[in-house]
Amino acid sequence: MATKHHVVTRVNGEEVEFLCEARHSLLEALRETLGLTGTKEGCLDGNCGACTVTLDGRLMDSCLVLAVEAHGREIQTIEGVASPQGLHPVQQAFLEEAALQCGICTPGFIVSAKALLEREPNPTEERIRWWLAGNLCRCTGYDKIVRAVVDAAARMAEVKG
Amino acid sequence: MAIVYIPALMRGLTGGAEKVTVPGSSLRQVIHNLEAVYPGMQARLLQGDDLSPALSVAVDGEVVRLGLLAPVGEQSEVHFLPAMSGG
Amino acid sequence: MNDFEYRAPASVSEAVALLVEKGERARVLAGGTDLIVQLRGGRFTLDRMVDVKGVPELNQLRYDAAEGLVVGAAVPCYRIYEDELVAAHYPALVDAARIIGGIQIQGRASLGGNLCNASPSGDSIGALIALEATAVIAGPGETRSVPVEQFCTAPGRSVLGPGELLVALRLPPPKPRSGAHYLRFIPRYEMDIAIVSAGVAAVLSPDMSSFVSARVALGAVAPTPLFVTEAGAALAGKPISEESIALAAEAARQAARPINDMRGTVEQRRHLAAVLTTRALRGAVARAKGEQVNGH
Amino acid sequence: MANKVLVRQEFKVVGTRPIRHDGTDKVTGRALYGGDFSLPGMLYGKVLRSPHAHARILSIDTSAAEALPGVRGVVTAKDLPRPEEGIADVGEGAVNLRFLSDNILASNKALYKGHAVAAVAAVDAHTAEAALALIKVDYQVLPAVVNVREAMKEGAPILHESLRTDAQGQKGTTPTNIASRIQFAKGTLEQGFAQADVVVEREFETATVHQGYIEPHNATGLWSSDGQVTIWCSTQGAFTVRDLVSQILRYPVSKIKVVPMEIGGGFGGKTVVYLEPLAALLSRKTGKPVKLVMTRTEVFEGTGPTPAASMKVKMGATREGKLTAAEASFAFEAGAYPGSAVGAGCMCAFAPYDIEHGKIDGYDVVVNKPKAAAYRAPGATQTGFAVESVVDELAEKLGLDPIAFRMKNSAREGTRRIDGPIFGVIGALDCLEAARASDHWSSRLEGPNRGRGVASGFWFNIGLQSSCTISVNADGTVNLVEGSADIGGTRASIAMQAAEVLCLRAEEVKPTVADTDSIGYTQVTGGSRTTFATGWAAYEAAHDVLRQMKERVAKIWEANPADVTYEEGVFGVKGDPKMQMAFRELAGKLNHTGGPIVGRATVDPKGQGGAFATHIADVEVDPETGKVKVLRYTTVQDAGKAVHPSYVEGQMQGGAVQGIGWALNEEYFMTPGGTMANTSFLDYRMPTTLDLPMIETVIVEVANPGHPFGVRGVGEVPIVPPPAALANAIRRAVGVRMTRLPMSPGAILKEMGTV
Repeated sequence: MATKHHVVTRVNGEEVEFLCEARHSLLEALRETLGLTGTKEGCLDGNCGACTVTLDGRLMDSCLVLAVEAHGREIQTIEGVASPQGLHPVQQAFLEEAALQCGICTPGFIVSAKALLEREPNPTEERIRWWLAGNLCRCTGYDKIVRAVVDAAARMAEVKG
Repeated sequence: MAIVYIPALMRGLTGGAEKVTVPGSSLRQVIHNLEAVYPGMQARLLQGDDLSPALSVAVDGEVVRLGLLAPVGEQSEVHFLPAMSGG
Repeated sequence: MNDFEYRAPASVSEAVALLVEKGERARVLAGGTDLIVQLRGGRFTLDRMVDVKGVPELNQLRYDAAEGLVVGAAVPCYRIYEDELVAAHYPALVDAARIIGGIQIQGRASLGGNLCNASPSGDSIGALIALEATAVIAGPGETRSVPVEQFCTAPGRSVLGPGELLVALRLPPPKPRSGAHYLRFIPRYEMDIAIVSAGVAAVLSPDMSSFVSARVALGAVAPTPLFVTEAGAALAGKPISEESIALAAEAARQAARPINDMRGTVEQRRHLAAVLTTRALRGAVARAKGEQVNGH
Repeated sequence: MANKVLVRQEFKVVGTRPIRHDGTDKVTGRALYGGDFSLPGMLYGKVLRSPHAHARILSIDTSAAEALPGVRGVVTAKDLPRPEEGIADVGEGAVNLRFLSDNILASNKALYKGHAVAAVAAVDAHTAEAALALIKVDYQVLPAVVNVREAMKEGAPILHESLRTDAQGQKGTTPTNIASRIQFAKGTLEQGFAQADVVVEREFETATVHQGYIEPHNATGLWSSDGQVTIWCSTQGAFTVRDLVSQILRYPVSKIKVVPMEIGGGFGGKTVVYLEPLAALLSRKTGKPVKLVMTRTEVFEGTGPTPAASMKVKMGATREGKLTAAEASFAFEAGAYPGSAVGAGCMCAFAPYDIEHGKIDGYDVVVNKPKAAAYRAPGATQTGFAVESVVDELAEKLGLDPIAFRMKNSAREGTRRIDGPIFGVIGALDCLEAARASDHWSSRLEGPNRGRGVASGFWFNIGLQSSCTISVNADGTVNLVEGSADIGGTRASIAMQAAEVLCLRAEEVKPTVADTDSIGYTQVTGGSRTTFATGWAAYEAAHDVLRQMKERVAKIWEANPADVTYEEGVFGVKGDPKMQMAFRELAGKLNHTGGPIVGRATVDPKGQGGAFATHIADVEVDPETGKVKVLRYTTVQDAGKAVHPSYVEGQMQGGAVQGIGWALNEEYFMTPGGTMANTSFLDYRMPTTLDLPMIETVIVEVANPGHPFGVRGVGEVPIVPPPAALANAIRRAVGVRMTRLPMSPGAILKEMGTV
């Protein structure tokens, strides 16, 4: 049997422990071990962004991170974006702008867009497109996604007052 | 009489005619009557007792899904087209 | 993918010891954006993965006007382009760091890893060569330095010997009246591999009318990133003009010895070598003159 | 950057933009896609695939794999029943059963690199993968043919010894790769060309491209001890999966239940089966549930892309700009087994135009590539690229405005197509008019190396079977159950049609996509049929609810059911304005006035109406690199009636962008030996956010008389115009006429004579 690593990490604000093999990706650990299937698998080589999460606040393709590397770190996934009070403005904007069709890329886009708006509250269209280039969507042609991010920025500005 | 448009590669059987008129109030009757006038046609259109699955039939411009049961009107146009699928 | 042993040393010596022990069967993990993909794709198997992100020397990013820049081998791209000093003094490095993958890759991929992957099209390598970077290598023997243009020896191969580890990249301080620019050509606008790339640095005369010297590096036109000394030589002492730039571009075209593959043809790559050299030189000159130039 | 809807008929719910019912689950990560599904004790499967494009399989030895600890079972083609030659009609046209079965697991020959040869179930995916390497397959490698023109030549390697050309029912006599030949002819071609003052004839090629859905194929199968089989998967059609699995495994449909999970894109590529029969077989063998998920490379190499095509088009027109004749020959790569979309491609090719004399030849040709599957308006994009390029060149030669030229020759109600039938009410001309009136067309495009192109496209749309039930809740809302996989918001567009009938808000109709045990037969989500046909089923089921509700009101009021009215959500009785009962009030009384009410409907409608689109593209070409930048893009399309305009726009934008990707950069880059060299999204270059401008939309509404709300399918036609629109724009930008897809930077440089 392969050696198992004991990983202690924080996922969406809560401490989590799991066992993994060295070859397991963070994506596998999230989906298979922790049951957090909101993070999607699209390509397994870092070219689609469907598995985007943040690791210590940085966007990552979780398929390109080893699960064992998560030890002592802080992970945020799509499951942690909404709060008991309701949807995050980015999520609400995606709904209202019809910025999703099949929805498989949507968690990745939302995690990426949220990270952008937390750093840059008022990005230009060009900046939004640059930031989201690592997330592929095959359904929408991106138009409504870009609009949703612009819309979400406005909503977040409003909340901040 | 229904007006039957003959698929281009079957026009050898109709002496080159693009369309022919035959009686019949269902597709089954139309094909049966077509065979009577232009022998060999049935073998090209049917597989066993049914319409060849490679074909679809349009009656008056609309693809019909009833196969040989499809009703054919007195002045109807009948077209045999390749079966189609969508994405 | 076969399982392997994962180790995360805290020092260079510990890392080297772990590498020496397993030889070819051990690999270094920094960002992993090439390594993990290759491993998963069955390109190779290994017994041990040595995660060097916990080694302080590999995480340093330090600029000093006298010493220049030290980039730890595991420093991810975003730290390069978010660093104000780097942006001010080494904009060509930022050109490269900004276009490696998308934002997710840039959160992890390092220039050191990009160099060790030794791909002919590695985006940071052309910029590093133009900027006269040297690779600082630790190993079982003496620590040694190798100019980046000598680092790659074949596709996927480098001068790193058994147990050796790339610790950092050292870039000399930019010379007065110098400018550098890195450009690549890709069919899309992001998330792509260079069909051809060009990294260029130029030093201008005090009156800004002629080239004192220039360094031109090309990517994806040979088995390794190519340092085109002929192009630099063609510019030395020449007036700053389209004619001079054309001479360098022609030298770049001549030096290119590309192949046909799914990304481009020989003819296209030779042509692009000249086009990109031209454009990168224009950008380098503009930067030397203090003008703003966009990355790509 | 406008999105316009040219509304002609208003409704209360239909035509509004409510939030989709499944939206919250999909923005929170809670929605369960096929890959997210798991069962206790589940095993993981992996598929061994042929490394050769064409090879005889001499033997397969699975013993070492079976002996690997953790491996629970291995299957090969020997585990599949051997079907007699037979044809199955699964609403997707003809499917030869033997071919179908062989594509699941190769029996005698591997016919493409990536062809499944064996499958393993093990305790985890890594073990299953390790086991693949232990399966010994003895191959006799054969010469491969991976190009349609080569495959048609005398002496080409033959894929199927038994294959004979079917020429509209007449079988050939010698082995061939040309599976079928079709022809359409109308009028007298010679006469038509004799009338022409200008004739343009050109040859075109398009590369193999993939649908590129982000979610890889997946399936989980459970073969229970009582013989019941359940399959959970991401599919465009649960009933189609049931039919195909039944036919491949020779197992009764009644013993197979298919549970459609959420689906992460399909575009036609998930209308067929790959892993589903394997999941069932492996589960039968191991007694455990088994899940398989493809890698991206497997998706590219082992699932159906869209055919590459080799095409020739000749068209003539008078000096005044009237098209007189059109002739075309279209040869499509079917992949390893017959059945490309060449028929549809032929029929769509000249459909936007009224042409008196025409002839179209089509060839369906097998090559050593994965069996082609449907991709959005299957066949129409290839032929549309060729025809719309020639139309553009004719306009150019005649010195006519490209939209005016198209309008002068536009198909309209009563136009007889070259394939024979006459068009009913269509919006071809309306789209051209709207394009001409658009902000985009009237804007000026200035600057060097810039050009504007226009192109039209047509797709038939399809009808087919759908079922729907609606049950009334005591609080006055309803639950709607249907069987159409929701890939892009169809729960909403279907529920809205029921809401319209019932005078409810969209939110008061709660839609569920059910499994094959729980709803009547429903065809695939494809062919732009779902909002049209399943929406129609919902409309009928809602009327069934209303009929029963009226009967109940009549019973309560002791009135004649025929006198009961329903307006604005309130039941009444003719001639007695005092008698009123709201829908919600009645809903609360159902259980003690005669029991619950469930409406039901099944439909198999014709009259789906065709869909036309016209696109306008502005590009700038970098003359030094050949790179095309799309500066501005507008799609104009006849939606009949846009039920949920946001999702209609989404279809238009997404389809256009897939077409842009197809046009500019996407291709299967094949080695001569038949290996796809670019099996990752890194080198299979689908458009990213940065490659595109906003995609402007103009929805035209020419009501389809064949649908209660005038709906036409919208999903497919938007992929048709982009390649030609961009080629025409590139022509105006830098003077070259691109006749091959993709129009990649290297190809443009070459055409410009730069390299």
